[in-house]
Amino acid sequence: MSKRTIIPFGPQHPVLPEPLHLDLVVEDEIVVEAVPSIGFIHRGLEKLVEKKDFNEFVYVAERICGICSCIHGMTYCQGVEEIMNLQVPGRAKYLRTIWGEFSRIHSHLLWLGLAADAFGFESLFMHSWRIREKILDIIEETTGGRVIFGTSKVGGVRRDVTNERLKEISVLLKTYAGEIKEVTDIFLNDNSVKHRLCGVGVLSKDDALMLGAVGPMLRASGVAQDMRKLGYAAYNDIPVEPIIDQSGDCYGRCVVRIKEVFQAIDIIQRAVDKIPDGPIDMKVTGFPNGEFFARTEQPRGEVIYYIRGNGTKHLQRMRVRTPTFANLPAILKVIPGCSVADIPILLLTIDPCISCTER
Amino acid sequence: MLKNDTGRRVLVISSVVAIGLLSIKLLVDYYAATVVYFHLPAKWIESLVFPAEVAIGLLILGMCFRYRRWFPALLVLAQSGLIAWLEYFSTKKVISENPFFLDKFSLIMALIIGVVGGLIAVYALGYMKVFQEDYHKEVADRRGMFFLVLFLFIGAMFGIVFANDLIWMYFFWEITTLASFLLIGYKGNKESIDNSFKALLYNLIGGLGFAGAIVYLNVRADCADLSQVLDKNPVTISLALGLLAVAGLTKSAQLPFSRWLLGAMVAPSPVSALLHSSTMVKAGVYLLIKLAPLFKDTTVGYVVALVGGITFLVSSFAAISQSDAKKVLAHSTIANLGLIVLCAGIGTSEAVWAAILLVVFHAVAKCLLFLCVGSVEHALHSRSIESMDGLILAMPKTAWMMLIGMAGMFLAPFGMLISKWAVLKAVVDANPLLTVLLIYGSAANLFFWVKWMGKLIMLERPSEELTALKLEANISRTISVPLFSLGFLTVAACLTFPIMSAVLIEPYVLNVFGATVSMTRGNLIIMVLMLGMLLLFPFNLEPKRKGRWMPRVVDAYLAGVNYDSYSHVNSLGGISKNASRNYYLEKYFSESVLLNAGIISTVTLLVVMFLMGSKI
Amino acid sequence: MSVRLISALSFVVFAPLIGGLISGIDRRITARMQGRFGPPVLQPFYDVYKLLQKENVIARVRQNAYIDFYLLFVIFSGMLLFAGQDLLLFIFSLTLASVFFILAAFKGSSPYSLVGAQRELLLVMGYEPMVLFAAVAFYMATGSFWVSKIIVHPVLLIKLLPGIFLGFFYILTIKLRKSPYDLSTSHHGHQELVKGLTTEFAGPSLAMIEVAHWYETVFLLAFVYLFFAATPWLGALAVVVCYFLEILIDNVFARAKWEVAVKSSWLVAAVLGFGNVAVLYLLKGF
Amino acid sequence: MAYFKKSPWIIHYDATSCNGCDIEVLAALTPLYDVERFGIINTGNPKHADIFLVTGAVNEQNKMVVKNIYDQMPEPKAVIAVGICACSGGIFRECYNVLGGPDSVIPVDIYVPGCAARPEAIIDGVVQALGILEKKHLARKEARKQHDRIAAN
Amino acid sequence: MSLFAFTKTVLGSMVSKPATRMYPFEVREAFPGTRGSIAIEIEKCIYCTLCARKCPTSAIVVNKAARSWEIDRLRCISCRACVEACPKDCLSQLTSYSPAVAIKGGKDFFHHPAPKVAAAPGAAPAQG
Repeated sequence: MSKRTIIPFGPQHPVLPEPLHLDLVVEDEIVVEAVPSIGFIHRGLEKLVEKKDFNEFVYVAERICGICSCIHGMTYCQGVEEIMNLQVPGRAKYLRTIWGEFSRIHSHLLWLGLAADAFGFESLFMHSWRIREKILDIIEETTGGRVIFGTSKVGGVRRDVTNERLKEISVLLKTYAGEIKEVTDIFLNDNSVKHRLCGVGVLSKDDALMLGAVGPMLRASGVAQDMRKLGYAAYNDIPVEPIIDQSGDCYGRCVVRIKEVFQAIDIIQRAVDKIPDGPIDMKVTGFPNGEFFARTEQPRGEVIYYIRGNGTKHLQRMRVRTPTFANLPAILKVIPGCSVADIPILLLTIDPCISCTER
Repeated sequence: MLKNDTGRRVLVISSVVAIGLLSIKLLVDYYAATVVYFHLPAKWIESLVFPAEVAIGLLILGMCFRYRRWFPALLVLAQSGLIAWLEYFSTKKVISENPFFLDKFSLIMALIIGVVGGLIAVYALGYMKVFQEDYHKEVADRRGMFFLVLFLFIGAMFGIVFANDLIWMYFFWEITTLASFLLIGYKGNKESIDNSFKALLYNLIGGLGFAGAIVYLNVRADCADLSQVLDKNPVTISLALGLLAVAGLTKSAQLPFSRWLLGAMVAPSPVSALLHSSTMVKAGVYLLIKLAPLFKDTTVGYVVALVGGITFLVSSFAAISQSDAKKVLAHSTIANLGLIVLCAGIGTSEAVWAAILLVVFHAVAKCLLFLCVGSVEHALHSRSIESMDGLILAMPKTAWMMLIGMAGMFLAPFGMLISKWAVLKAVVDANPLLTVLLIYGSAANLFFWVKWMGKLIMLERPSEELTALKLEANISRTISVPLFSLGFLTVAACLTFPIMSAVLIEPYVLNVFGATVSMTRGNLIIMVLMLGMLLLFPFNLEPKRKGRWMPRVVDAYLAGVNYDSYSHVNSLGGISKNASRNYYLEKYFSESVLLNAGIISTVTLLVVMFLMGSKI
Repeated sequence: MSVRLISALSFVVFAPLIGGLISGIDRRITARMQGRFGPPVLQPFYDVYKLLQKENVIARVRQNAYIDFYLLFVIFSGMLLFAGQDLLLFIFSLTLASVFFILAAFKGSSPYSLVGAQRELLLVMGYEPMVLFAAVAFYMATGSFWVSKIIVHPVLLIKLLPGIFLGFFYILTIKLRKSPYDLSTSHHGHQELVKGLTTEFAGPSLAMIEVAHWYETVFLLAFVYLFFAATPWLGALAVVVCYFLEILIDNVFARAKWEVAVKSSWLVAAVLGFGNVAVLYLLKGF
Repeated sequence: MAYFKKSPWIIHYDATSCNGCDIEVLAALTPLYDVERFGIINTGNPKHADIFLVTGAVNEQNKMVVKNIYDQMPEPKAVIAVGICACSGGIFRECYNVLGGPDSVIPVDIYVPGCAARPEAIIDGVVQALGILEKKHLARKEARKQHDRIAAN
Repeated sequence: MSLFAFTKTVLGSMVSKPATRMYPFEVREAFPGTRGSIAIEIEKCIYCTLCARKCPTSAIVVNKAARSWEIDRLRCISCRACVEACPKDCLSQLTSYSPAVAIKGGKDFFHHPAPKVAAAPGAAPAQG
């Protein structure tokens, strides 16, 4: 029987709101081969550095992705600051950390909802997103935007939050943590969920390393790698222990993300306790001249910004390596042999952000 | 037989018409009769039986020596020895008083053999022409021999259903074995020869059982006729009953003997049709149904019923994993015969009524399907179901006949389903625990038929491309006429089954059991209503041409990357044609695993049967 | 006869109204369970009216013919049940309707529609045994396959057929297309098969599928009622409780894979269905 | 009586959006905004949908996808461009691979501004599109009547 | 075995008030910092064009000679760059978003003719 079913999966597909295309070659319900195709969302914004000056490019960087917006902007700024040797005020660093962790919580809750949707658990999706709205409220209140924070700028941040409000938010998060736990417990304990997650798409530690997986995908395979250990922003003062899981399957990735939500809440609370007073930005003069690899930990994993300036107001080169791009080979490795029904959840466990990937 | 085409054509068609008319005449003459016995015109004919049997034996032996197969040879020697001992050395040989008979069941069988068998012979004319001239040029043209054996086969079947004397029946029984052996090996290549010997081997096992039973009945029970056997107390002749059951089970390809029928797929399609629908396997179930009254509430009966039930279950499951059309049909035949055997084993009036219905409907629909697959095979040069997508446009006539045949096999309100309804009722009344085999088997049946139907109607290529194939352009009338007649018969059998049941089946059951069943009037009306609605379906096919619900054809949904409705832009930027493969679930319904399990369980059952039988 | 005819005809007329209403209440309750406000109770009717006014787009010319017959035979099956006819015929007729639905999806011929058809076929294969066991058990308990006889049977059948009832409840999830077994097509927006079986159907044809589901809901609940027919109020209560439980199950389960669906329904049929039949047989036989 | 106002089903396609608008479209389905109150269902299948929500601008590779989806939708249908990118290309207007909003490929009925468009704004946009749907339906009906009249004569 | 684990939450939300904000009928007051659409107090504007130059999407066009300031609402990404750049604080960001429109290309046009020095103070009410 040489004949096999070919399912064109995406770019328009309700499970994956983003346009990733896969040619699935299927036998019965088992996927034999998966050939990916990207480019449906490619805009070519790296070339925009030639048209926008390096300060203006922050707005573009923030819009590389609407989910990881904050950290994209922050990484870009950190890269430029490094080239220009700017010492960003402490308060700005702490605020970046706080917002960064907020975006991690919001991204992970969003992911939990989408994952629930991918395995057909609609009410879990709804409840995850119900709680996410509360986090979004905090974000909107402090930054002015729901998904595009718009707080980054070279040399600091664009908004300040009063210490009183930060304290209140810290307390508020404690109550939200309880609500989040109610939902995440279902992911971890419910058998019908486990049936869809456990043992699906197992990625061994060696494969994960060899194929260059990053972020929760890598950590779920037992590799303790977290860019926050580099100590950018305020992570020098607030040490982070990478959360790892040994199973390497979808369940493991789910566990890692859930634990990271609570870790992020903890980091925010510690940052609020320690945040120094002072200015939130500094004056930036001159143009970047030099190159730098900025690496940070996004909710999806390590993002790398390569920035090169030549002393003019336009950068000479800007290049982004996004976590989803790094994770794609790994997920394609585990797809053959799984069933069609597993495809959505498998793709989702890398938390795909095609918008970042294709830019 | 004439060597040239036209001569053969005239001869075959005229003999088929003659056979058909004769069987209808038989029906007209005797439809009111209960049982009629016939004597031979002269005594000397009787004495010819044994020499003829010896001749058959020698022929088989010759073939065995030629191809160096020793097991069949041994079996032939053994059974000939048994019969020879009975003829010449035993003092207990009973002389049959009524060597031939005729009752309503044999009338039904004669009608099936005459009409369905005849249509197959006509079809074979067209089919074998293409077979020899276009498709299998490497096979030596032995069409003369082919048709001779074909008619011999049909003749022998008539013999079986009219024979009362067991020796005569055994004689015809062996002829069918020989004929099937010759036809299966028609192609003459290694595969065919292997499979023909496999069929021979299994059937000779059955033949040995038959011979043993004859000897036992003559010596221990003083009876030579089927009618006498039926009067006996089953307990006293349980060994003979068991042996006859084995004979019936082998011939009807039940587990553990079913492999021969699967192997017989190598034969040309008309042969498969013949083996599967009107002859051969039907001889086996005929014998079992005849013996059904003796099976009721006996160990042998239970075992036969269980073997039938298990065969139904196992074969239905095994059919799921097959993509070869003929193999699916073969498994389905075995499964349906299993149902008949199950009914025969139960042996109640209800069950026998259901069993006869099954025999009738199965013969017509299955024959239709085999002939269709034969045509499709010649047109597509493939038997794989996977290659049959869009057949509804590529070969509309054949495809529609196939759909009717399949609907006839499993869908309400067609024949097989009426019968299944009857079987279920009969089984529940007799022993509800047996329903478990029936119920799971039916579910599997539904699965493999519907996915095949779906394959025929789905369109993965533009309709213009399919119609341009013109696969049916020069279909000969000798092929299309049998197809359409059988398609018509499948539907007509449904409509006329109340009459058939009232005139033939119910009186027969009443005569044998003293009680009978029939369908209630309400159910009949519902069935007719459903059939009426279904017959409207073809008229509904054309979409509306105007008005608010006039459809607009757009591309099929391909996640947005349509190239057109039938292909999409693939990941490499090229164009991929749509392709889909049915589910075969080999992991769960592996043929070999299932068959092995079936064989082990049924062999165990048969061993238990003989152990218990010998004690009594 | 006339009573039966009236009953059957009133099924034809009122079942879509009741079915639509049930579906509307279902959607409202589901929304509330998800912490949402939910659509108006009459929403399913709005949807169907709208679909009837939409354009009828098709992918393959003759695909809608099968849907017409799907609806026709669904209605016919329901009429058989409500006219008190033979339970087996009802089941067979329903199977015929499902076959038409599946063939319609085959005719649709897009990859998603085809995979949906295969999955639906697997599901039908999964639940078929349990339905047949239910019919067999009813026969054993009441001595008749006729619904008209079953419904006037004086004994509360649930007492004799608890296993059958549980088993039937189990496959009800498949029949009502509720999570975890909404594999072949999903009322939820997001499914790996997009819309599976119904992918290629739009406008009026989709409306017909929707209406057919309403009919199905009604006679499936009527089937539930049969177990309690001796005590009507208990029957009504059972229907309500069963449906509510289905909604709850819909909301607290992840979608299962087909292996689980088929294996578990066969297992349930074997243990609960066949077990109950065996017990009945032993009780009657000895 | 037309019921388009009471049961608009949507399909969403992410052209080259940054995900910001996409997740806001999804957020509109979730408990806080719950667009199912208006009968809105996210069908994910063009053949079931009445309203096509496009987020992001159109690029060289996905213009055929947008076109295909639009073509496969049954009449009457409306298109809503959600977010600044879909309205005008936004900040990516100058990118070499951005051809402009979806209106360069298909007719767009409603433009919903915002970066990212807020769920409330999306709801407003859909409500406006309902009127357009209704109008298109009536126009279709009229056209069909005329067509039938001509055919009858 | 942990099935039906979600039952408590689900039943809980069924009996309690839904989280839904009945949007068109019930509008929540926006957070003060929310970045909505851009507004201008045209009287204060000096037409320095700083905002237009800072705007990353070139949504703002300022014409010094005609004393006009216009914004394309379908281009504005609410980034607040103009507001931060404005030297006279005449630009402000509202918390409300701009409405959906059916026709593209319409720009919000603000024009403040130069006050006529010669105009008598008493004439103004008559003009209004």
